[in-house]
Amino acid sequence: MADNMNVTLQEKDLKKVGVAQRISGVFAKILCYAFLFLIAIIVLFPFYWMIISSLKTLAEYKLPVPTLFPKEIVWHNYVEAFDAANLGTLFKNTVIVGIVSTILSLIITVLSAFAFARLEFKGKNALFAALLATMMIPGELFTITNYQTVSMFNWKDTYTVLIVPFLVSVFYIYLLRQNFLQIPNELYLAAKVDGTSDIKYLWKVMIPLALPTLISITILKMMGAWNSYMWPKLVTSNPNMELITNGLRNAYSDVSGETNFPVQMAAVAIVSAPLFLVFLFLRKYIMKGVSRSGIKG
Amino acid sequence: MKFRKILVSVLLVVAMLTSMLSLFSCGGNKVAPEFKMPENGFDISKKVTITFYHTMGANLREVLDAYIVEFNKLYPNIKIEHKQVGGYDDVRKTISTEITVGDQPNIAYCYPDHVALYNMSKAVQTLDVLMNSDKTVKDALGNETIIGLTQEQKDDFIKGYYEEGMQYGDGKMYTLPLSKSTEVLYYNKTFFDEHNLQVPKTWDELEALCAKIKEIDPDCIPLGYDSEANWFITMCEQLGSDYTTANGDNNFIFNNETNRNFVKRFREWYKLGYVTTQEIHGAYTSSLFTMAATEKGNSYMSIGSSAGATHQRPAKVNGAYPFEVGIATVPQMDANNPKVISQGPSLCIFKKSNPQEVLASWLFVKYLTTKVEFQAEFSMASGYIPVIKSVKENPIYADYLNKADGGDFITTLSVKVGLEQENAYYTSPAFNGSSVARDQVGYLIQRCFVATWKDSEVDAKIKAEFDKAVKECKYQIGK
Amino acid sequence: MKIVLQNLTKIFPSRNKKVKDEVVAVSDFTFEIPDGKLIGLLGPSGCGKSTTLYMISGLQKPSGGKIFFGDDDVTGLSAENRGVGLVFQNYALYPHMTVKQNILFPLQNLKGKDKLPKDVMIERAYTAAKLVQIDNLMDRKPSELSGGQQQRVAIARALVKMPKVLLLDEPLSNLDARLRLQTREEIRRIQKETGITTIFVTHDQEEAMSISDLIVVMKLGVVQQIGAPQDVYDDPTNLFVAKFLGTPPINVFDGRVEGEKLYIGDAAVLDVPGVSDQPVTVGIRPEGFNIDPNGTFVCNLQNVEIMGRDVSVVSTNEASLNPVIRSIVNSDNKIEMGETVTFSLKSHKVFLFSKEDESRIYF
Amino acid sequence: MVESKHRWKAWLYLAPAIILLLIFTVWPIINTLHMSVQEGYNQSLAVAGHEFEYGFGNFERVIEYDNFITCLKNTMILCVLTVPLSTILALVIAVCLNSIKPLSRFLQTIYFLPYVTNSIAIGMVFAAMFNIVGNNIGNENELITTAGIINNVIEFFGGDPVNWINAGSSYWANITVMTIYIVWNALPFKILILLGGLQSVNKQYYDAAKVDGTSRFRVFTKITVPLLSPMIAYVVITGFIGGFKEYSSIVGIFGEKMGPTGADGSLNTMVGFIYNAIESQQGTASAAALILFGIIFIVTMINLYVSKKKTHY
Repeated sequence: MADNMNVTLQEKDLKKVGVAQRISGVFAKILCYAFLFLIAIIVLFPFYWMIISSLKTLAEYKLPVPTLFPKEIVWHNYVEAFDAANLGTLFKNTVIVGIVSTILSLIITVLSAFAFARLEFKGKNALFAALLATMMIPGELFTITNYQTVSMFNWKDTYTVLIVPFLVSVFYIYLLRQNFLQIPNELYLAAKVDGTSDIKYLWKVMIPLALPTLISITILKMMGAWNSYMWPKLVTSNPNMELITNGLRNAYSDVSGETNFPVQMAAVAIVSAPLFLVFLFLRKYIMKGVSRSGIKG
Repeated sequence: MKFRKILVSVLLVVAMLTSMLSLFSCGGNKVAPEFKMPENGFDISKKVTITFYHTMGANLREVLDAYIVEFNKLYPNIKIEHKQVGGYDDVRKTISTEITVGDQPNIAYCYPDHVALYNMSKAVQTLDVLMNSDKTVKDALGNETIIGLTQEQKDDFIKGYYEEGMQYGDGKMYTLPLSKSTEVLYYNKTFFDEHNLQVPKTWDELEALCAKIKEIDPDCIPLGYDSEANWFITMCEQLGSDYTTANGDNNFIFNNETNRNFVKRFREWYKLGYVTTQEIHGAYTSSLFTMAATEKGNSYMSIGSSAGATHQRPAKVNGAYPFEVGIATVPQMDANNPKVISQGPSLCIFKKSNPQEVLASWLFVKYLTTKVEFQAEFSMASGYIPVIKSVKENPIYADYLNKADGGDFITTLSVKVGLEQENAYYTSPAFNGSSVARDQVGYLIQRCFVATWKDSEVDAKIKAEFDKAVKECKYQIGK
Repeated sequence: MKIVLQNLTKIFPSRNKKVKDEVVAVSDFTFEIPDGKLIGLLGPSGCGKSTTLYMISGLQKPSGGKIFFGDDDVTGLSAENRGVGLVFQNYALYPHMTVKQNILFPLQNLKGKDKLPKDVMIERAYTAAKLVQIDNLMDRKPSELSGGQQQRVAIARALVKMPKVLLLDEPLSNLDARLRLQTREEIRRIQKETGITTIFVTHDQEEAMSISDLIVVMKLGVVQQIGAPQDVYDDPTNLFVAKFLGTPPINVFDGRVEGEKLYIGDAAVLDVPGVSDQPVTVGIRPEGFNIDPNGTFVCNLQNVEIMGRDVSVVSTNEASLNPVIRSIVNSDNKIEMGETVTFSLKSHKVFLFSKEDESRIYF
Repeated sequence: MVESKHRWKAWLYLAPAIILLLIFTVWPIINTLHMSVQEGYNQSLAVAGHEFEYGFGNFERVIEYDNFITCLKNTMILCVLTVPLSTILALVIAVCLNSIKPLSRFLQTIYFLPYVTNSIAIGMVFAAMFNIVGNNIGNENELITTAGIINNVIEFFGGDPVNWINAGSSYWANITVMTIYIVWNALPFKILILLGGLQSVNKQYYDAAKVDGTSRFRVFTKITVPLLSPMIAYVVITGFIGGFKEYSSIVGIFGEKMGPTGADGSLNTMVGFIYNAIESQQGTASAAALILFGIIFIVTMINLYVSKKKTHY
């Protein structure tokens, strides 16, 4: 075999090969960066637009030829946005609903995922499959019926109605179950041998190991509270019980009922800011959590 | 053991589901009974709370709050809770869902099609028994008045607005108007004066005028018309042709020769570059109207809501408006028998099992719609047209109207024009599907204008579009 | 193809940007690898042997020095242009491809005039597979193979493009003991059959010694000694090499030279002509002991392990730097179980090292 | 496994989830089924005590309706365009991101931003970007007063402005805009998943390929893609499910008339159809929702079947 050795190398001018490969490497890098920056600009443009729009006057916003930078910067839009929409109360509501529903949701999700991942019972797989099937139904169709249900329970205008109906997410149970399944069953058996209770095992072993998924569920849940719009509007008649996104639509109409878009954009910016900040600080956890939960899909 | 556990759990689930089913399905008729006037009329000693859904912005809510205080001086036992529920569509959606569980408010901002929708559930209280009642009530200040409306009060309403409450096909009164707007013709007065142009009173005059303006400025679109649907409906009214009817099996009767002809005519205008509409232009046509005349594609007339007057005013350049805006009644088929659309919210009252609540709601509705000071202040704050004529005699309001001009007080000017054409307001029938018809005729105009057809096939194509619109309307209401 | 390494150096920049703390993985490595030999790069983990291998493969760029394949300077060439075959420690077989597809893969990469017709590729793949005796497993996926079989596939994949150099990174570390013995013979056989210059990396001295033509012992990036396995074993240049090679390991003692005599403890155990007086570290291979009642080296006998042909004598001595002294003697020697055992030493199995720099003191 | 005698424990752990699901998910499903088989079911009439006949009229109504076929077609087209496009784009971005060191983290953060922001404003922004404000587009009286930034860019490079979304725009121009918007929306999640997958791929596969002189393209197609196949299957399946539920992005750009002026409803989707009906014709809406569920179910099954055949290990 040695006689047949690949002889291409000798035929080429070695230096040329070296230079060529370096150039192609650099070229690929440049192309790569150019592409990535282009995408980054495309991704960022709408946010840029949101911010400059929020600083324009209504007249400038409505100009037929949109301006790329406000001629006159109107910071007052932000003050107006905050004052007009009772944002303080809405912030408070959103935070309360977000935190309580996240905690309860985590507990329920962890327990169910544990049952599906580690316990053996009749009909487990059938039940799990049935749950997964419900994920495919357009959720909007539930609204009418759920509205009737909560009205019958007399839950309207309470935090309960904002929290309870959405506590269980089949998707989260699914994510966490997948994550739990990654944890070797030997650990559970070992814990059983040591006489560790299920709850203790969950708390001491499963939860720490599944932390990234739990964090991503937390974030998704918080984001859900932050972005929910239709439901709170439907089930609250007291403006002091609404959530933050509801504040975006209501308060920014001028005399004739026409929306004052710059102020609305300012409100959107105010409302988005906390999510942005949370994301920037917890970026690592969020991205790790979301991606890890995805990989196991 | 095993099987028992499974059995128990299965039984539990079945029990839960059946109990839920029975709970919901026994719901059946959740609608409160028709109101019957109590023997003793309104009881001012019992506390009642009534809720009011509207779409008022912050400045209008201030006006409302101030007058609730006034109202409570008369009826301290009536507590009014009011809430801004987004826009008109949000009000409709919220209430129609709430009706399904009998949770609707007492009073709401409404458009005729909303009432038609609520009426399917028989949830709206007819006002006849209330407004015609001659039972009296003694308020906290000691004045004794009848619960209903006096003939004087009824006559004070602008006729077209008042009749909107009775267009549901059964002759009953369902709503009272609160504040209204209409469509008006905004024109560039400076330009008109400069070129000695006459404000058009009829569509024929308008057509000639457009041709003239095109000669002066070939790069312009002389007229912008914001609402295609309004245009269609108003034309039906002006021509006396069929649009819709609240009665019978076939509600949608707008597919007729007359209507196809005016659509064809306006399509030609569009193709000549005389006119554009909001949807076709891609923005309110006021943006064309307020554009500098030197720019390509500007317009010199705009037909839009009287409530949007400030948007029809050009931005100041060096502290002065570049041109003066004039406002006139929209063009007519017959200038002597004008017809203009009426828009803006009315108030409806929902049935409740407690007649005192209904009575309290009525007293508040009556107060808001007939109180001159409230109507005046609300009009000044909103730029909407008051619904009663006597407002004009209010000295503050008269002062306000006197300020009307085509610059700083353009809103006032639009209100003034709206009040001057008080005899021209018409209303169209309201029924389940009236809003569908409205949407569809708007789309119809858009489609006909934009499409490129051979001259020879235009008639057939327009006919096809009309057929399509009617078919769609029928489908949408489940027929 | 001979391979020449000239002052090869690899420095990894420090991870922490603030603290300058770079790691010298390979330092100033110069060596000429003769054509057609099997070379073992040997050393404890972190000694730079894998880095050296990766530099030869082209996957890592040297910080300094040059690499020649034959007479060609390939330092600037990247891996694909060097024509090397590389077998990874955990084989890196593509899990989604069958054995056949895995072996064919490098051939399918050839472009232009190097491109082979399909039947030639398949023939070559089968030749390579036969060579490593896996031609009956061609349609399996890697997950369906045992560790040893995967190893063979990896070798076949490296060989199929007929590389000038075959590089193996810890080829036996993922195999169990029995397979290891078998596979290393296999590697030897394949290397012999193909005659390809082969370099493999291992931390197991036995493995390296058993099959290599030459071994390179490395420590902390620095080459300690290069030579034929027996030569290195018999003639280590320093204490590290002496300790690293050989099972059982070399016995190490504190000692001193006085008057050209080597003392361990108080006993003069060997004549060391030409060595000046100094304290030394003494290394004695296990087979360097003779049971000799007349000997001078007395140790406390602990245990005697009969191993058939040989006998392993386990004893202790105060001067010993290992916990026990292990000496291997012919089983013909009769050992009487007593308190002590007395040895004489074979001088060519005794190495002296400087206390200062652990370098060899020759005598 | 263990626990066979403590079966009740599992049910105990599941109880909160199951009870809530029964009330807020299962019951609505049953109710939906119930509504769908009552011909012409209408909530408002039902409240007033109206009784409906049982039958499959609602389903017939949905299927026979011309616009439903349009909705189905639009949904399919959008799915078929956006899912592969966004997946491929996300894959390329992820591979690029994975191959660079400096700025990689920074860029990752940027790409993820749309995932954590309130989406209300975004549709408006896209509409503004593609907008044309003018009149009589497409004939001799054409008077464009302004073109959105996209057209400004096209004109800058010497092209003719395209009527993307306004009156008289072509169906495929609309679809192009929708595709861009939906892809933009879908990217963050897909990039994240695929990048995560890439980072968990053993580097030695790439070293091995490099030693063998594999070209970049071949590394991508023969190694990266197959090794990522489980992740790719995941994003494709979720992408299809999301694609079949497409609605709000179209409202974001075209408004509730679901199409450009003069072609209202031309871009309507299945969910849009359901929403149209949900206010006044709950029976029809329920039937349409069940049909949509059926279609999603079948498509997901096909996807799963294909991905089982195509994904490795």
